[in-house]
Amino acid sequence: MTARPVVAEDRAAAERQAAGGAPPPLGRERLLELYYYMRLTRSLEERLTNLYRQGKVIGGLFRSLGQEADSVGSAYALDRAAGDMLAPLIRNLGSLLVMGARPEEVLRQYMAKATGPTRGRELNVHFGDLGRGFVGQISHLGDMVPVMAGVALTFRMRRQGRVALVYVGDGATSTGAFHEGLSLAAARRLPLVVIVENNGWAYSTRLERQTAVRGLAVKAGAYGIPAAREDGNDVLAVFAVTRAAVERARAGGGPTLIELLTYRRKGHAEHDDQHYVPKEELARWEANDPLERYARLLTSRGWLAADELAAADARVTGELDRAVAATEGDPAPEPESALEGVWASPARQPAPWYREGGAARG
Amino acid sequence: MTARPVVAEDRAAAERQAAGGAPPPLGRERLLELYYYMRLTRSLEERLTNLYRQGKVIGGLFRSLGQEADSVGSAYALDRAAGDMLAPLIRNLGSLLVMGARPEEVLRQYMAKATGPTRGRELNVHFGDLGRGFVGQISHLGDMVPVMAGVALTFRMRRQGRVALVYVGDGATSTGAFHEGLSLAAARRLPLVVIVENNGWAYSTRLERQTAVRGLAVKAGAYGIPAAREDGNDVLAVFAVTRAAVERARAGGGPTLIELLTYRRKGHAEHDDQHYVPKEELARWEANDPLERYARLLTSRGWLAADELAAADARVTGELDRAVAATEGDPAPEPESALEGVWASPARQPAPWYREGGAARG
Amino acid sequence: MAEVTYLEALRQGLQEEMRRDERVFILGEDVGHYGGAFKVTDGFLAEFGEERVIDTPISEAAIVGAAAGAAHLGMRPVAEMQFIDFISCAYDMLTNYVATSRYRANLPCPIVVRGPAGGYVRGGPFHSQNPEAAFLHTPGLKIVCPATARDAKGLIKAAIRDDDPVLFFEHKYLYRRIKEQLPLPGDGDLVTPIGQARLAREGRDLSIITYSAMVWKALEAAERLEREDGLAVEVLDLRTLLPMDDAAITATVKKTSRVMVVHEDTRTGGVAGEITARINETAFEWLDAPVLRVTAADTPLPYAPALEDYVLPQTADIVTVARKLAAY
Amino acid sequence: MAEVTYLEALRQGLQEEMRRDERVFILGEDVGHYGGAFKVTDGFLAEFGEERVIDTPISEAAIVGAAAGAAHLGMRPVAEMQFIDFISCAYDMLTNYVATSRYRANLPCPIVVRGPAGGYVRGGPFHSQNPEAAFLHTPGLKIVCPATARDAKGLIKAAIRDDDPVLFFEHKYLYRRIKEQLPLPGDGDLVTPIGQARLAREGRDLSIITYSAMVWKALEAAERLEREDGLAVEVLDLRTLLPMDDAAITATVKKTSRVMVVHEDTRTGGVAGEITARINETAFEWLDAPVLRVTAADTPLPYAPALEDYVLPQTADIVTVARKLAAY
Ligand SMILES: Cc1ncc(C[n+]2csc(CCOP(=O)(O)OP(=O)(O)O)c2C)c(N)n1
Ligand SMILES: Cc1ncc(C[n+]2csc(CCOP(=O)(O)OP(=O)(O)O)c2C)c(N)n1
Ligand SMILES: [Mg+2]
Ligand SMILES: [Mg+2]
Repeated sequence: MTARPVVAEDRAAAERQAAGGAPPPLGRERLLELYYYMRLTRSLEERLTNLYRQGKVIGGLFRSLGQEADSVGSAYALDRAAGDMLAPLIRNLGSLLVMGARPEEVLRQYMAKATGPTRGRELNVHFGDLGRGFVGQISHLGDMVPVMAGVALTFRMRRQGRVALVYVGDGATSTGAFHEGLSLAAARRLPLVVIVENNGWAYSTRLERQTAVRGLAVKAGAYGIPAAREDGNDVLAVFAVTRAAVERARAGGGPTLIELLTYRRKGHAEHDDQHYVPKEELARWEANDPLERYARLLTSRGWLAADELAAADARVTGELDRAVAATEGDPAPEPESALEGVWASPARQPAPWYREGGAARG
Repeated sequence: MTARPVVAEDRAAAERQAAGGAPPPLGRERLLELYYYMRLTRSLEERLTNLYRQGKVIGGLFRSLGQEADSVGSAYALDRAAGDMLAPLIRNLGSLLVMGARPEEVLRQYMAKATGPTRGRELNVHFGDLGRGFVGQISHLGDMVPVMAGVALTFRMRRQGRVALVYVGDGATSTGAFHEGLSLAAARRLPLVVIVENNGWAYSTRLERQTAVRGLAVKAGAYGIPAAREDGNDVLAVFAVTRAAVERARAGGGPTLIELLTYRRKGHAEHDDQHYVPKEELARWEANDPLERYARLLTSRGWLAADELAAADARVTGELDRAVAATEGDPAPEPESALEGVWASPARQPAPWYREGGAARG
Repeated sequence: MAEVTYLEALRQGLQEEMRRDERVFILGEDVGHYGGAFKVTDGFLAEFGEERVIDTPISEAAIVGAAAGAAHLGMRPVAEMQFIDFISCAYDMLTNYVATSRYRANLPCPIVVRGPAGGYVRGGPFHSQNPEAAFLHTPGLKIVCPATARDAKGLIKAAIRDDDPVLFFEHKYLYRRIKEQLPLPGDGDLVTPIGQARLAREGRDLSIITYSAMVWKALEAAERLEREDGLAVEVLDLRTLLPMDDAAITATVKKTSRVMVVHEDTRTGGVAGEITARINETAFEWLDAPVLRVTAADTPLPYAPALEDYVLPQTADIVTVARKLAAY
Repeated sequence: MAEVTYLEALRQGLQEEMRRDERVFILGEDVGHYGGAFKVTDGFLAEFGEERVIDTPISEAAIVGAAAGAAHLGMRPVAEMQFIDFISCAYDMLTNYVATSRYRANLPCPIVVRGPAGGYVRGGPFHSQNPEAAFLHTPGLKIVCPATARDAKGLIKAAIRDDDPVLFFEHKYLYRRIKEQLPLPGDGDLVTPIGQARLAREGRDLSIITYSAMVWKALEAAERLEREDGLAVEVLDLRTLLPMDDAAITATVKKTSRVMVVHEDTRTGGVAGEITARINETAFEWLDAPVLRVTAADTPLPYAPALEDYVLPQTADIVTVARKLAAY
């Protein structure tokens, strides 16, 4: 597939729908909250880009520019009060924020601060908090699918009516772990929602070089579970399609695979100049920006006023100003803290004898 | 699924077709050859069972009773002269025989003889011969799919017009290796035919506990490749469906997934008493014996005479008498031969110093 | 007290923990309706039901991954590998996801992954493996290898209660060959602490450090050496490989000053190397002889009895090496 | 002659082999259109075409398995792991299928699996691993870890020509930091034999046995020890870990009688254990001191610079241990 035709259609459909004068699908407050999270995601990443250029972000920086609707809309469909949980990927900053991760945590994490959620041990959005309902991912693609199947299995064993959600990229659907995890979840009808973010690329590899299928929703058929395919740049559509799958899972209907069509507008990571991406393709997707689309929809339908959005923007700016100010000067972790917590017991590794009396330098 | 309904239908269809008075789909010689291989497979396994009871088969014994049509018919669809290749599974003795493996080799292998194809290193049908077009499998289910994708890739790179075929059980379709291998083959349209032998069970686990899908042919959709589903106990149908897939692959049409419906009439291995299998199910499938069905078809249609089949039976008996006699007394491998050929270079491992002057005993 | 096999002891341990703690559940291939390829969980489905004894698809990565997800939420999953050789299919999940989860994300991951390991049973290269060395190298995992019926029971119970992920390698040659008098189920709580070696036999002339099935070969060799050479051989059964009981290792080295390490696994890169390095670092001055190894030869494990017996370590090998060590 | 980086040397080696032998082809994630995450195969697609430079789906097991199938038929596949950390996903395929194929089925399997390993680059726990110890334990594989630009080129060429499967672990810290004068491409055939260590520095007072990026830290330490302590330190760069160059190891032990092993990988179960055991077995009587190890601490590798630097071995550690050894 080239990303264009499908999304163009979907977009047209969304705009037709908008023009139809339908009443707001969610209350004003929640419409605004969705907007707020999308804006927060984008602006936080922009701050991170600045910090990256200043050398304050230590490792790589992964952007979700243009995918904010997909992350925010899907996570927003979970019932946090009920204890639903998700496992994000590298580009699901928006999902984490919806689940309650704070910009300070993300900033500290990227800057490898002692005060960050992993105390400098892991990078970027690789962190979790069971209390708030998100599980820390690892880099190995696909592995979170079996793990979240286990989370869903536990929900079911305990008859808790909770739902687990996991993200995979188009690229990661080729992994064995994705297959094994989804296969297990489907065989046992576990309350698991799998979001396949089809953003057209896996690093530099286009979808059509990864697979012979045109869209990824068809993969659901191999597991005997329902599928959906949705415009990932339409936050309300993402919300609706995910909410339906979440409620089906909660009701005992088993897993759903949802393909969200979106686009990775930056390189794989900040160092990647995307020379392999056709300029027109980028331009087309820039014109389909999910945040702008949503703002336009909200104001053109009269669901929210422009100054309400501006106020949300200002709120984000203020929060991020404070968050950056509050974290930039935080301390790096103490070297010897690296020895703690490999096992529950023993709780601490002994320091190498040749390090006694302090860390080696150089 | 329970194995009954589908196969009953298929069987009825096959018999309808037979009754239609169609001319023989293959020449008499090849019809007889198919019969010969099925009989050879069954009788060889019966000999192995005897040897197993006498303690001469060292490890486990895996039977393909009732699945001979599936193995023989599918392998027979390859063009050996063109250099087509296959990778068998534990229950594909019939496929190996079709490719030219000799009963002596199989007997020596099961009895761990020095004269066997792996010189006592590997068990049962775990052996290969590139010259005759079969690749030695390992136990880890699914792994042969990527390997045969690589074989198919090579055929394509060399523009050789050769085709690779690989078997997986219903159980093995859950493995990550199956998914990754098929996904790669499909993405590159490699000349690979995947035979899924749905024999109702993976060890003690019924298909419906392994997966939420009713049949396994639907899995092809996930890879964007064509599928077929066939009565695995009808050797001519198996031949025809495989031949079509092989020729599509040869013509550049990429992989096909073929689900063959059959049934494992013995336990997983000889030690397994199948207590978990409903007796009626076994009886039903006994009545659907592929060898008897084929014999009935051949004679009732007048394609071959009963005495021609009896002659083939006698040929098999004679060959197996000679094969057993020729191999039973073969020597066990020399202990120190275990040290050879781990690497091409060094070609031999040094003996442990404490073994110099001979093998340790006790 | 009653005489039970290694396998029965293991069964009892699992069963007692499942009765004691409803967070404990079992998943794996054919563990339910069949009761496991070796019948370790025979009857469990009837007692505990389908929710706690789960027959999974053939997918080791998913089995381990799902166990991890459940463990995060406070469950105590016990995953069976039908043969331990198939743990290789979950290698990524175990070393990258499971082993690191506490360290990198403060996520407890108290799972047990257990299954039949080891050779001497004509199982060929893929039903005889000893995978401990592949995981010894992974901080965050624990590795347990019981040699006795008592420890099979005591260690499986400890493993299930442990807050860390434990790989539990049973030896299939021992399943039905080893018997021991053990308290009746419910009669006391037999728990073997993880991380502690056991002195299987005391001696002052030389030490054999070993674990799993090799403990029995070492004991056999020790008896022969006593009978034929008048040597008093100490046998240390490590029981846990990770974390390793350095104190027990150092103590036996200091006591005998002559040490050999015996394991069934292949030689190069095997566990004996690590033990040798630790002895070098902590008790070099006590050594009167080099630390010597008796191990499998460096080959895949062949199937034919003559080959398998040649590749695997035998009692006679231990005797030969012990004599050399004693004479050093 | 021209000055080339470690990465450029590797590129040249691959390129020369692809030009020399059309059976050589490359497969992996983003190796074609992107030229590889580190640009090792940049420009290869244009020169060799889509059939010989294959962008695969994200599926390490399939990449390695397909390479094996092609190798059986006489091809010479070179599979890239985008980061070597992802080789764990192909662990089963490598240890069970690839490593055993010659032994069990007389099937040659001459593949190369290569990729960037190692830390010191703030890559965190999943982009910094050193997986050699996980495979050292697998008879049938070869393991190569070049430290210099010359050997990056010479060993990749040898690996491709080798009739056995070779794991080729490049060190990403060295990619652009190490430069060396090498003959121009086409100007002679630079091939480094597999299985032979290299004396990176001669000395008579003590020996550092090491490989990959640690060679450079060892050399740095050696210079400092010469300058500050007047010690003549020998540095042995193993280059190949499997099969190991026992002759070179024994020779340096006999020469200096004081030995340390340095590796970047974690300590327990690491390669140093094996080396220590071999030295014990072959040259114990030559030792004047215990074999000591400098390695990473036993933790997943953390991301923050202060943590990473603390966990990984540093030049100062090597100096400290060398002094202890010299004074022993
Ligand atoms: C098992 C595995 N192999 C390789 C990688 C290296 N890698 C990281 S991201 C990536 C591309 C992912 O593409 P996709 O799944 O589409 O996610 P996207 O980046 O587009 O969100 C690759 C190959 C990895 N992380 N894990
Ligand atoms: C990766 C892996 N896991 C587990 C096993 C153990 N095992 C051997 S055969 C088998 C059942 C296979 O069922 P299926 O694929 O349907 O083949 P069948 O025996 O029915 O022909 C299992 C679980 C294995 N060989 N490989
Ligand atoms: Mg993508
Ligand atoms: Mg089956």
